[in-house]
Amino acid sequence: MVTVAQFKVSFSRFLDATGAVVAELPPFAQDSELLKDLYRWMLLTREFDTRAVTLQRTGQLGTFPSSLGQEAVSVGLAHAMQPTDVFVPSFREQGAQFVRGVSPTELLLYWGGDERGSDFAGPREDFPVSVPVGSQAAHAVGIALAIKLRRENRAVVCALGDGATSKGDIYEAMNVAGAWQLPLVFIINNNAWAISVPRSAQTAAETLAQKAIAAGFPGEQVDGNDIIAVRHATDCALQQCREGGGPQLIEAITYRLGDHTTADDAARYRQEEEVSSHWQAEPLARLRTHLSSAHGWDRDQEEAVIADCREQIEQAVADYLATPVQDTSAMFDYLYAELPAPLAEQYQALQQRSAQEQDHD
Amino acid sequence: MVTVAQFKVSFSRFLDATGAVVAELPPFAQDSELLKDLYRWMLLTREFDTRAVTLQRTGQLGTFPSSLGQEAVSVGLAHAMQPTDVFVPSFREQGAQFVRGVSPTELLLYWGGDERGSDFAGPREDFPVSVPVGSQAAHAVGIALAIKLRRENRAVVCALGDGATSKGDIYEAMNVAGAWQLPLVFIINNNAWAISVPRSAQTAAETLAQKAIAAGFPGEQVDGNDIIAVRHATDCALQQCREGGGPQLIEAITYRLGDHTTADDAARYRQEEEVSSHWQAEPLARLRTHLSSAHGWDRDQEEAVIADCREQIEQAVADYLATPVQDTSAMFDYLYAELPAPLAEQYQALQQRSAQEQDHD
Amino acid sequence: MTEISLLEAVNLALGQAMEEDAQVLVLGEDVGIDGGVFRATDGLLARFGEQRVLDTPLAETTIAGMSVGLAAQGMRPVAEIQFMGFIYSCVDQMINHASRLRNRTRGRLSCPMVLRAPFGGGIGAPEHHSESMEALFAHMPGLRVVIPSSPARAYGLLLAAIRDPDPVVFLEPKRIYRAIKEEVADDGKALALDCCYRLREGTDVSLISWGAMVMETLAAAETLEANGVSCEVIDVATLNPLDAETLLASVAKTGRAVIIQEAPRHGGFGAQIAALLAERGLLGLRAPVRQVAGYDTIMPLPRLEKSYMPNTESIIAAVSEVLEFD
Amino acid sequence: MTEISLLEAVNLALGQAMEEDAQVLVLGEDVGIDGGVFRATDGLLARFGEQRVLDTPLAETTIAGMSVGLAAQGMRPVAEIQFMGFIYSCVDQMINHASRLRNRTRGRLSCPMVLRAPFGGGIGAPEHHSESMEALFAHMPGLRVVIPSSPARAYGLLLAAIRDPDPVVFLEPKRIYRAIKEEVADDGKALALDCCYRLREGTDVSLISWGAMVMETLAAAETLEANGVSCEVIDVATLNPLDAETLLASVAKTGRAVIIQEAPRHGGFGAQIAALLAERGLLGLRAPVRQVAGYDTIMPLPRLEKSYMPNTESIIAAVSEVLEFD
Ligand SMILES: Cc1ncc(C[n+]2csc(CCOP(=O)(O)OP(=O)(O)O)c2C)c(N)n1
Ligand SMILES: Cc1ncc(C[n+]2csc(CCOP(=O)(O)OP(=O)(O)O)c2C)c(N)n1
Ligand SMILES: [Mg+2]
Ligand SMILES: [Mg+2]
Repeated sequence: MVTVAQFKVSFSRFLDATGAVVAELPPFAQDSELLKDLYRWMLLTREFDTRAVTLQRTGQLGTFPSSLGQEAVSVGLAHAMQPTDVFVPSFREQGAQFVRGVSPTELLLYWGGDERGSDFAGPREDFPVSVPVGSQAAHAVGIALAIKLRRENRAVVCALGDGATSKGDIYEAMNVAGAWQLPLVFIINNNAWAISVPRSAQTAAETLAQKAIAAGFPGEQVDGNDIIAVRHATDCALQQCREGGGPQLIEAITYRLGDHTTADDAARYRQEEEVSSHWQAEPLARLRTHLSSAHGWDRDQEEAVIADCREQIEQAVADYLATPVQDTSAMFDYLYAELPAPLAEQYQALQQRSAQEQDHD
Repeated sequence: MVTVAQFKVSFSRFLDATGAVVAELPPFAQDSELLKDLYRWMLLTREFDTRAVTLQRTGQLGTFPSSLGQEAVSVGLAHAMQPTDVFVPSFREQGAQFVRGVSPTELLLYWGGDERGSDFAGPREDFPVSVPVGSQAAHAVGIALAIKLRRENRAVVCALGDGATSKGDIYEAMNVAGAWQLPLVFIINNNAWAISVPRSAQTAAETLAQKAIAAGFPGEQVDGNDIIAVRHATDCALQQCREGGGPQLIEAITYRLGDHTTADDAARYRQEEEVSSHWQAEPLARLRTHLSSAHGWDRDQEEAVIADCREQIEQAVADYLATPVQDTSAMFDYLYAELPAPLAEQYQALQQRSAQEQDHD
Repeated sequence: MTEISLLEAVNLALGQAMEEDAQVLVLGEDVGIDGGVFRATDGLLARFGEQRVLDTPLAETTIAGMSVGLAAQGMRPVAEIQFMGFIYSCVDQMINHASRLRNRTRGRLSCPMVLRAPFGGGIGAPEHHSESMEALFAHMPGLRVVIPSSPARAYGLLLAAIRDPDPVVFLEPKRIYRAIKEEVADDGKALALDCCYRLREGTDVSLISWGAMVMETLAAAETLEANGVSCEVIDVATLNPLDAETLLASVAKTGRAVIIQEAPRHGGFGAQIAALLAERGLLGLRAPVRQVAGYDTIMPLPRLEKSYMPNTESIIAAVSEVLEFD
Repeated sequence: MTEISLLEAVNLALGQAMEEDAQVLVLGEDVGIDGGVFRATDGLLARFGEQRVLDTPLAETTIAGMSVGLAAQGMRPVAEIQFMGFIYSCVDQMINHASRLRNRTRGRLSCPMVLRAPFGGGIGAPEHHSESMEALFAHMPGLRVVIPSSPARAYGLLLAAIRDPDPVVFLEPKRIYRAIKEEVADDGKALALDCCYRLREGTDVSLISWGAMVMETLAAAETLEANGVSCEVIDVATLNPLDAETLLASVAKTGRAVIIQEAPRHGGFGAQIAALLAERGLLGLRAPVRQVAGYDTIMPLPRLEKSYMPNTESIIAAVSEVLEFD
């Protein structure tokens, strides 16, 4: 019996749960402005999530998946990307989407039930939210393949949840990405739960990072509540990709502090104590502590940025609520590049029906 | 950065390509009769494959996938199983199927285009051939789950090809098997090719054994042309399973010496030299050499067993060719447990049509 | 006997089936402690334990495929797919294996499994959560496709589906999961499969529907009755095999048919019923067949959802049209 | 100009499309050095190189899904699925993504991909290699479903499919891959999509078919002509969107329709055409619509395959039946 292959999975963290620096910081983390920018994006995301949940509770938004507690993963990964890179999200990456340039209004429109919310004015090549869990990974492969075939100096980041790692789609896509050494970073936002199913029930694998071993490329773990760790790992992975090093996998360990979505009641399946213990490790307080101790962050700055984020969100909410519903014909306007003749009749019927219904109103 | 998980993949072999013993043999390999039995099954499989290809070439059989060169994997894995275990094959495991008690006549019927070939008289619980690559792994999970839920002392063996490891279905099933610690052994019959796609193009993974790491259970490599290694690894894996040790993965490295199927022409995509070099490592000669040097195997015994296998195959061929075509009504007889009333009309129409066509003949 | 909803009836039938047959087990995502995202399996874990109520990893292909394996072993898996929008990963297993295991082994192995999924629109659900793709499964020989449209039929048909020795795709109209309540006896009585249910007798026109659209159809029939139009309403209930005789008899009597489905029109299951009438009921037709159906476009997100769905008005309009012929 | 087979026409169109547009690439299992198991991509690797002809790992879901990603990037992937029996792993990507990428992003992203697959029976292929499940895709809004039935139509329709800005499922009747040869100009001329092709004019009955059954239908028409029955033969060719007008006009003229498909009857695409006639062509029908179709059972293995397939005799019998009405 000889050993023919060996693998290991490493874990990294720079700030521990108390905000103390526990490893030598990467260069970008010396930059106060950058760290404050990270903080601001996380705060914006949290304010957005809070507001979105309220909107849903008051009947002004559809089912919504808050990312409460996971802001560091989402913001960190996107902050490491270049504008020309392409982001392929799951459905709980609003933080990343904001950093990428998707507007809060757009996301409210989307979760409010309006397709225009996926017509991002900013990152035109980014994919919209992927509701069928795991199905987005293959898209990321296709985009990365296009980039590679065209010899462009860009890369793709694909986000997925811990539950998604059980889908064959994810493995298949990772395997192809490995076989073809595509410029593609997979980031597992491991928030410990897939609705009511805990991470431990999802797989016998000790880490999710080791999923990459099956696909023939490296996987690593980071503390997903430490935004410096997330951003640094993504930085390095993207650089590897750009240098032709092939795909990389990052498992960012965080925790879903909220319900799965507004349609969920997590109290049915997890203990309040578990949740409160994880509040001790949440990412905003952690970075704030570090900012206070190392970058002169004070109460005034804190209050100013909170006010600023709230204002931005309120403006977005106002814009969202003021957006009139699309014309019903929009149902057909984007089905094909041009409406095929055989559908003209239905199109007319729809318009007629809409006209009648408007008359009745 | 701390290391949080480590893995390794080992490789084992007892007989090298020349038939020399290179590691301490497991106990069963001291048993002359057992080794001769293994040899006989491999020979039978080879004779069958040869004959089946001839039948196809002469229009007496459908498309057929020879297992030439892979007999040790197939025979070895099944030989380690208990009759009460359940085998879930791919489509190129005739050796295993024979050992399990499927008759050559049945397999000829199947590949000759007659469903009765999957109505095995012998292993009633074994699954039939799986043509959609990789789809069988989930069945194996279900069977193993039934076994586990019923606390039975048996296990399941699921065979798949190297190409199949790229299918998400396989990973998904492995992951569930791992999560639930099912009594299930996956055996990858790595014959180096998936039609025209070489193993190296299928994945960046250095070994296929490491696919198990993603699913959280052990994977190992064996020399698939060394039937002692295959049988031993399967023995151990099955024992682990029976003791509640959860699933195991074995990658058996062999080589497809023939075309993919009778419909394929491998000369289009691989070099004759590659094939001939692999003839040096093929499993029958290897075991024969060992039998000769260590177990007094001689020419008489060799000729006798060849004659015996040929006779058995010829009898099977004769039985196959003599089997009348099913009544056309068979098309409906097994569709549901009972023919639903709404289908009665079609059933009658079919019988009428058949009667008419018979009249015309 | 209290009145229960369709959802509660599903839960009741599952409990009854598990009680009466130890081989029945329930599996799927979040079916355990959470009781299913709609609560269809609520309480089953507490009642039957972890050996019979299995929370699976997030893996639809394997959920379907392992059900085939379980069923081949004589168990009776009832698998839940959380929403029909995620059932497509099961298509391969259903068409290539579940539907044909008995046939391809000439009866040696069989596949008594049920694949349950909520389907359809009308509840303002997120993207990919509101489609109606029953026609895909109705075209797969060897499967049964069953859709209840009332609590009582949910109970009786689900029991029948679980007891049936062959694979059944059981689609639940989630829009009416809680919309209607009626008394349902937990008497273990299954309803017949391969059978359409006549919900209302009438003489002027046959309204043929299934799933959530049955409620709209009944409402339309009510209104039409008030206007002197006598509607016969039929709940198709079992899409495959299909009880053609009941449909043909009804249309032979009324001479007019309006078929109502939520799914896109093109190649939908409504077309199968219209085809049946064109082939075997033509001579009795006094007017063209009319289909009221979803548009041949992507199900819109909630803000436009209502404009997509057929409703009472569109049914009444279609009935008026077919009544113009004489 | 030499005569070429349908298979060669597919190959010719692929070459032409790759020549004219650098964004076109071919991907799939064994499409490279092997040229595809049927040789549809033969020679393309040598001609266009590894950057444009990609042998993929054995992963149908990803083949479809990465095509969506490639297409969103403005490339024009033409993906081959080796046999239709293995296309079901693509269903999720096709229905949940490919068909709606443009719609769900309000035109920001689009999906100009083609998914090719050989389908249908009659060549004595192994299990799972002979089914005809075109109806599944025809019911998915946002896709185009195209089926050629001659070398010339294969060439023109495949070119059209590749140039089309939206996703197309292109199903090739493998039974007639090599059965017919005809002259096809490699002139880069695409045929119209959303268009049925009238192959033969006639006055007594409309025979409507697609795929390999078109050959049987033409043969039946020939025989019937000799017996004084004038048949109009229409190749549907594009199942979605469907050119209803051509079909309706033909049946309005002949008053009789026989629809011929190889797929199982129940919920098949033939039902959609019969439904069309029942809804919009009823008043012109002088006889019930007849479908000649596969049985509603699993496609048998080769030894019984012939008894399953509709053939010239069954078409002629159906035509005789509809002619009895007057
Ligand atoms: C293929 C698929 N199956 C099921 C669902 C329903 N569902 C939505 S989210 C979810 C859990 C996802 O868990 P994870 O990947 O960990 O992401 P998280 O929700 O934690 O962000 C499930 C089961 C879905 N959207 N898609
Ligand atoms: C899902 C699926 N895709 C494609 C095919 C066509 N096909 C048959 S065998 C094969 C290659 C299989 O390779 P491997 O798993 O290595 O098994 P081997 O043929 O070498 O025994 C392919 C692509 C299939 N049968 N099923
Ligand atoms: Mg999660
Ligand atoms: Mg192989």
